[in-house]
Amino acid sequence: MQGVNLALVGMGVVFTFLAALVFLTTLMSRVVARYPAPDAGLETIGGDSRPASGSNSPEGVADRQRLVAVITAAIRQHRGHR
Amino acid sequence: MQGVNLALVGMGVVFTFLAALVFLTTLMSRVVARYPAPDAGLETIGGDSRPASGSNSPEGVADRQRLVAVITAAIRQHRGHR
Amino acid sequence: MQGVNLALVGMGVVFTFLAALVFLTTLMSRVVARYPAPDAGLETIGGDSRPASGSNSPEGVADRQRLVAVITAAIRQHRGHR
Amino acid sequence: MELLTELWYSTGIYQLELKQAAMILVGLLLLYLAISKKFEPLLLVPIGFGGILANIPGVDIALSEGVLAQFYQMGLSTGVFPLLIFMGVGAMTDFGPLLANPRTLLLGAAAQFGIFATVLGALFFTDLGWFDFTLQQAAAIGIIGGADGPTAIYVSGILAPELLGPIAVAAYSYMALVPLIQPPIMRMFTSEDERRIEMTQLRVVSQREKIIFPLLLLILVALAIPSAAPLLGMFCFGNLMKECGVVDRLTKTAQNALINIVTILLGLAVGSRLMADEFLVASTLGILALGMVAFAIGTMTGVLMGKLMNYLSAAKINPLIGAAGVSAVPMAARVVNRVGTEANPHNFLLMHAMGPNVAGVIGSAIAAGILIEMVG
Amino acid sequence: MELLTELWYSTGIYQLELKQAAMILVGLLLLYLAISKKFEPLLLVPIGFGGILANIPGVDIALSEGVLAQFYQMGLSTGVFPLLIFMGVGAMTDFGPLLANPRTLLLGAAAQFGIFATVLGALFFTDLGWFDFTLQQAAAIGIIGGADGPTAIYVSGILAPELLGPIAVAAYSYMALVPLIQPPIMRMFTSEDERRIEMTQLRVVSQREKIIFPLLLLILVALAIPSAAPLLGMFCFGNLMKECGVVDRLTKTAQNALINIVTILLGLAVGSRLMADEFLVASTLGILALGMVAFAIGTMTGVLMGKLMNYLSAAKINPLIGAAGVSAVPMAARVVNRVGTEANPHNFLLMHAMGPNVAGVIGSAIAAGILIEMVG
Amino acid sequence: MELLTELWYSTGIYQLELKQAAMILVGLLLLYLAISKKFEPLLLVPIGFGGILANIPGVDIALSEGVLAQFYQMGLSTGVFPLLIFMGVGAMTDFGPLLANPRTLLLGAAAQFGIFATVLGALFFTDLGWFDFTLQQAAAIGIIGGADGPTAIYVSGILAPELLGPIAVAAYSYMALVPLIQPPIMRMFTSEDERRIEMTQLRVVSQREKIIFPLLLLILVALAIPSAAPLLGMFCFGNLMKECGVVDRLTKTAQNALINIVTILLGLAVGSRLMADEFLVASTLGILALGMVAFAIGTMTGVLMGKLMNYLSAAKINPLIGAAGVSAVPMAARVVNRVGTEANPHNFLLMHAMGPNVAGVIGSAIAAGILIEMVG
Ligand code: NA
Ligand code: NA
Ligand code: NA
Repeated sequence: MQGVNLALVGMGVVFTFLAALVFLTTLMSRVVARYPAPDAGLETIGGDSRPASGSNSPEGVADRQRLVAVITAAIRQHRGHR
Repeated sequence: MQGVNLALVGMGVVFTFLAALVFLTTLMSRVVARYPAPDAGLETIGGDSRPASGSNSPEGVADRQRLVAVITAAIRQHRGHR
Repeated sequence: MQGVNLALVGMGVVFTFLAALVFLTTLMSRVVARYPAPDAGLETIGGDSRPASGSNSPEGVADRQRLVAVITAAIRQHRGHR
Repeated sequence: MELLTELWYSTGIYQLELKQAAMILVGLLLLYLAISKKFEPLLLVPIGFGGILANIPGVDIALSEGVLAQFYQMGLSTGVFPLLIFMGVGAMTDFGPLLANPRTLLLGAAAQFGIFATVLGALFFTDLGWFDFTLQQAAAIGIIGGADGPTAIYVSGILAPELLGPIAVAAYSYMALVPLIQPPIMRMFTSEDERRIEMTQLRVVSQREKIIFPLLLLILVALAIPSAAPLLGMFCFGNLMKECGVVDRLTKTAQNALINIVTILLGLAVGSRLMADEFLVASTLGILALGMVAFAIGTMTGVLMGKLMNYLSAAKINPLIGAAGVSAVPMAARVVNRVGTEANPHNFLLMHAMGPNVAGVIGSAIAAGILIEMVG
Repeated sequence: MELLTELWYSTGIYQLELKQAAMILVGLLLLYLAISKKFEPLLLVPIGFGGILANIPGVDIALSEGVLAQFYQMGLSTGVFPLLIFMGVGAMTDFGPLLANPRTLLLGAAAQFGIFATVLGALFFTDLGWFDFTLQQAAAIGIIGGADGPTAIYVSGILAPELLGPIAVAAYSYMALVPLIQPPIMRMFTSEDERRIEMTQLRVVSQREKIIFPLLLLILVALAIPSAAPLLGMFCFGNLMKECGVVDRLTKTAQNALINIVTILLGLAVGSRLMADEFLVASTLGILALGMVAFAIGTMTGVLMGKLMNYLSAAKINPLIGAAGVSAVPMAARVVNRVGTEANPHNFLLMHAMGPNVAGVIGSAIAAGILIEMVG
Repeated sequence: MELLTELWYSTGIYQLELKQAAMILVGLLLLYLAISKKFEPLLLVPIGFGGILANIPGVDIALSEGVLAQFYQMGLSTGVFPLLIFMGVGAMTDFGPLLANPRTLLLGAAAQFGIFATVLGALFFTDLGWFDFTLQQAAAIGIIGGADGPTAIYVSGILAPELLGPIAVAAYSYMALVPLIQPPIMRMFTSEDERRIEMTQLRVVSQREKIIFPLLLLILVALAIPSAAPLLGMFCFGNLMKECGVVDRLTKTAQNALINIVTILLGLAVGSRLMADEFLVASTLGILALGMVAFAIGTMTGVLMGKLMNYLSAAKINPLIGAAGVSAVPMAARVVNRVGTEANPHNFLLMHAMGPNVAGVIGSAIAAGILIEMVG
């Protein structure tokens, strides 16, 4: 009896909580969309925008991008020369 | 007297233990050699097979090798152009 | 009253201590300058000689310098080719 | 001579009891599964090794002043270790997919039915006289169905520390078995057509949404279910550190050195609960059986909820993604993706399954809070 | 039905008191300042988040066996966390500029007048009957003027643990506000001509001087003011590890994993002192006001000392660098550089300001030692 | 005026006793050896610095609630720090050379005679009335001959905590002196011809052997000498993490952040035992003398065993590698290589010496277990 109560109340609370979270999250996203950030350049895609590890500092990212660009160029050259 | 007992028993146990370990290790190596692993590509040489520090993940290694290859190529080109 | 004492004594001690430190530091620097180190190659400039983070081992530094040289060369080439 | 006799009495081989030998074999089995079969190795290597250490006769490693006993006192009986791991997990979690499609939170709710069904099952077994679980113990066993290691360890540390060993082993083993347990159930409750459903690409999520979400979740938990606040609070803290972008050096440490150190210590401390006297009891079998049932039921209710949402909603929802609601991040989401690709090679459900997957983490932490509140 | 009533009683919304709600808003405000305004985010993100957790009703997070209470017991009531952070700061500090121009140590002394003036101010307010600060509390408040987080936390942990929350918040907030607080004061007490003064380039400093300096400082502290030895000892230890060049792996860990782990735990532990009952009291306003005064006075006396030294010395000294003597490393030195460049675009004062800047760290640790000795 | 007198009484210079001044000089000497002479700097920098801190008069750093006293309580009186370091050492150890030539384990056994001879020596000195060592103290002193820092600290923490300071200093100093202590002894007991012996290249060792070996060792220890299981258990755990290849993130943390953090704390905690009252006693001289003897005897018996094995075995064995059996990893193996190359420029003994070298770690842990069992 105690167990059945626990299960009913428990599932009820879990559902209610997550339903409330759906509502609030949707609301929050709308509010955020209505008042865009001053620096809109930070928008990111649904997937993970930043690697879970590794330096995320702006310089780090820029450095990495530059490195990747350089290496890509080097590879292309390298292939072209063969 | 107590000390002499301690020294005799102590050295006896140390030797016996390590002699047993020699025996069991030799036995273990033979058994392992008899039943080779399904993926025999993992065999490594007597020295250390992996650096003590640094990323050991396969991708990490591959990345590094690729980077080294690219840089080597870049150096070669660079020298050729001078 | 207690507070005024505290403030007077406190500032007095802080000043005395740091003045003593000025004296001893100056003295220390002179003594060090008089007896140069056997390996004088380690002298460094007033600013920070080593980056606060990152590998400081000689190999690490050399590696990094080599990497930078290679990448710089690659960039120069890359620009030249465009 | 007398000295040699005493020495012989001090050996492990003289003092070894059969059940300790059995538990050492269990430890070796866990290591085998972890290393050869890749069963959650990050946890099962330390747990298995700790289990062997805990059963060495004639020396206190897991008892009194032994080093594993100290790790246990330091981090498990206090709850600190699972909470720090939860912080690290938060710092590695991306709520992007969930924010792009918040309704998938409901899938993470449905899958928690496994938890409560298992609590009922444990109490039913007790009624039948097969086992003798208290309400606290039944609740701790149920949380295995949350498919979330730190949550299970945290809850059983509070409600039933005497069962912590078998519960942790069951939780991590079944998480590792997700690729075997889930697919048959997923196929049983979905039609081929449903499994073929392709879902529309997720919308772009802004960084500001990602920063606000953990705070929103924290406030909601604080207002509704405070007993879930330690768990979800630390989780949201880790996530906020990651998303806010101004404390990257702390985030990196939380994701690496800190979580790794705590994982090693927590694993060994959990292993210390695999002492023969505590583990080799009938209830362990009950826990292993019930844990399996919990996973199965959670998978089922998640999929059924997916079907219902697909039926009710305008946008198509592939019911398979409901199975990811049990959590077991990211394994369950990968399983969903694989089963989906089998039915339709153009189906890429991974990102869609990540939403319910992290929702399952939230859901089981909420369920944990309720259980602690109602029976603790 | 009864169960539902009980459940309702267990919610946060039922138990929430107004002052707790207010403190949750304070926590959110701190997070906003840290994330959007970049106010010392490494500390204020954990402190702000910890402040929210500490005010969740119906669950013990910051009290009794709660996780934040455990962090507090572990590291703040023992002094271990601020000392480990000080070690890490030492391992990141370069005494080179100070060694190139040791006289700048006197600027770091002068700026500590802010500390003692504030102690006087707090006692004066008490005499007026506005507040009711004990001598210990006044001393702990004064140390905010040291503009050094770990020192402030260490001292108030010893002298006035009941004020630790507001003192830490004030210390870190005002450090973040240095770019706003200091420039007007700097301009007020210097002429345009003085601000234009260019300083000669610093001499080369040898590695041996850098190795010997922390030991010299340690011995001097040991002989003169032992009560400052725990703080300056750990600081010198970190610096010696960095400069000696033979323990690089320890230095790297002290600069990264160790200081980051301790920062997370210390920030959360400080946050646990933002409980409504402790924070929402009149004295908090007094602390915030006095802390601001302390910063202002320290800046002023530093600049005035700079003027005096410029007047007395043969080599030209730009009095602006005296403002860096409050510490707030490296923010205050950057502010000096910016104000100097405004007056004279060819003026690069950054390196010259780093000397008084780190001297300020030493100066406030010495002041802390005296306060602990005389009123502890 | 009275205030100034009180202030003067509070200075270190007023309170400093001669013996404290002497110990501060000892601390500076250790730092000099560590930094300029590269004597085991990773340990001797923290130990030396901690020793200075422990002897500052008028402030409790190494006593009561002082920070070093807390580190000591936390990690040394519990044994946790040396065990975690041993885990990290295990995670950095490669058993490959030992597995390629398991007979070299016997060299690691022979070199432990230095331990037991030193125990006898300490008891003999006591019989002579020169010193007054108990059996426990004699055993703790003997373990210096194990040439393994964490083992020595662990054992003396259990058997004779009052001698921990001098024992740790002796252990690390003599390890640093291995390049000076060993070569004369090695040359004395070998002929030029023996030193010239070249050894055949080591066979290939499979990953599976490397994974199974730590488990084999653990089980054997558990069955034979349980009291050595905490030390060797943690060592084998670290090694298994490294070799199993599925927990690389834990291995990396055990090899870096974790071992570095613990090294810093352990070094400072050991330094706290260099308090004048404990260190400046006659027995310290005895410990230093006996420790030196222990190293010398261990080197000798290792070399003699090497000669015996070379005589008995079909495959040639260069007796020099026996000297590596004292452990002092990897210094002793490098010394062997250098002495071997002197005699024969084509001789590369490094890999061959690594086998006895790590065998020496196992051997001294076993010896430690026996001592704890028999006199603990
Ligand atoms: Na879950
Ligand atoms: Na300061
Ligand atoms: Na040894």
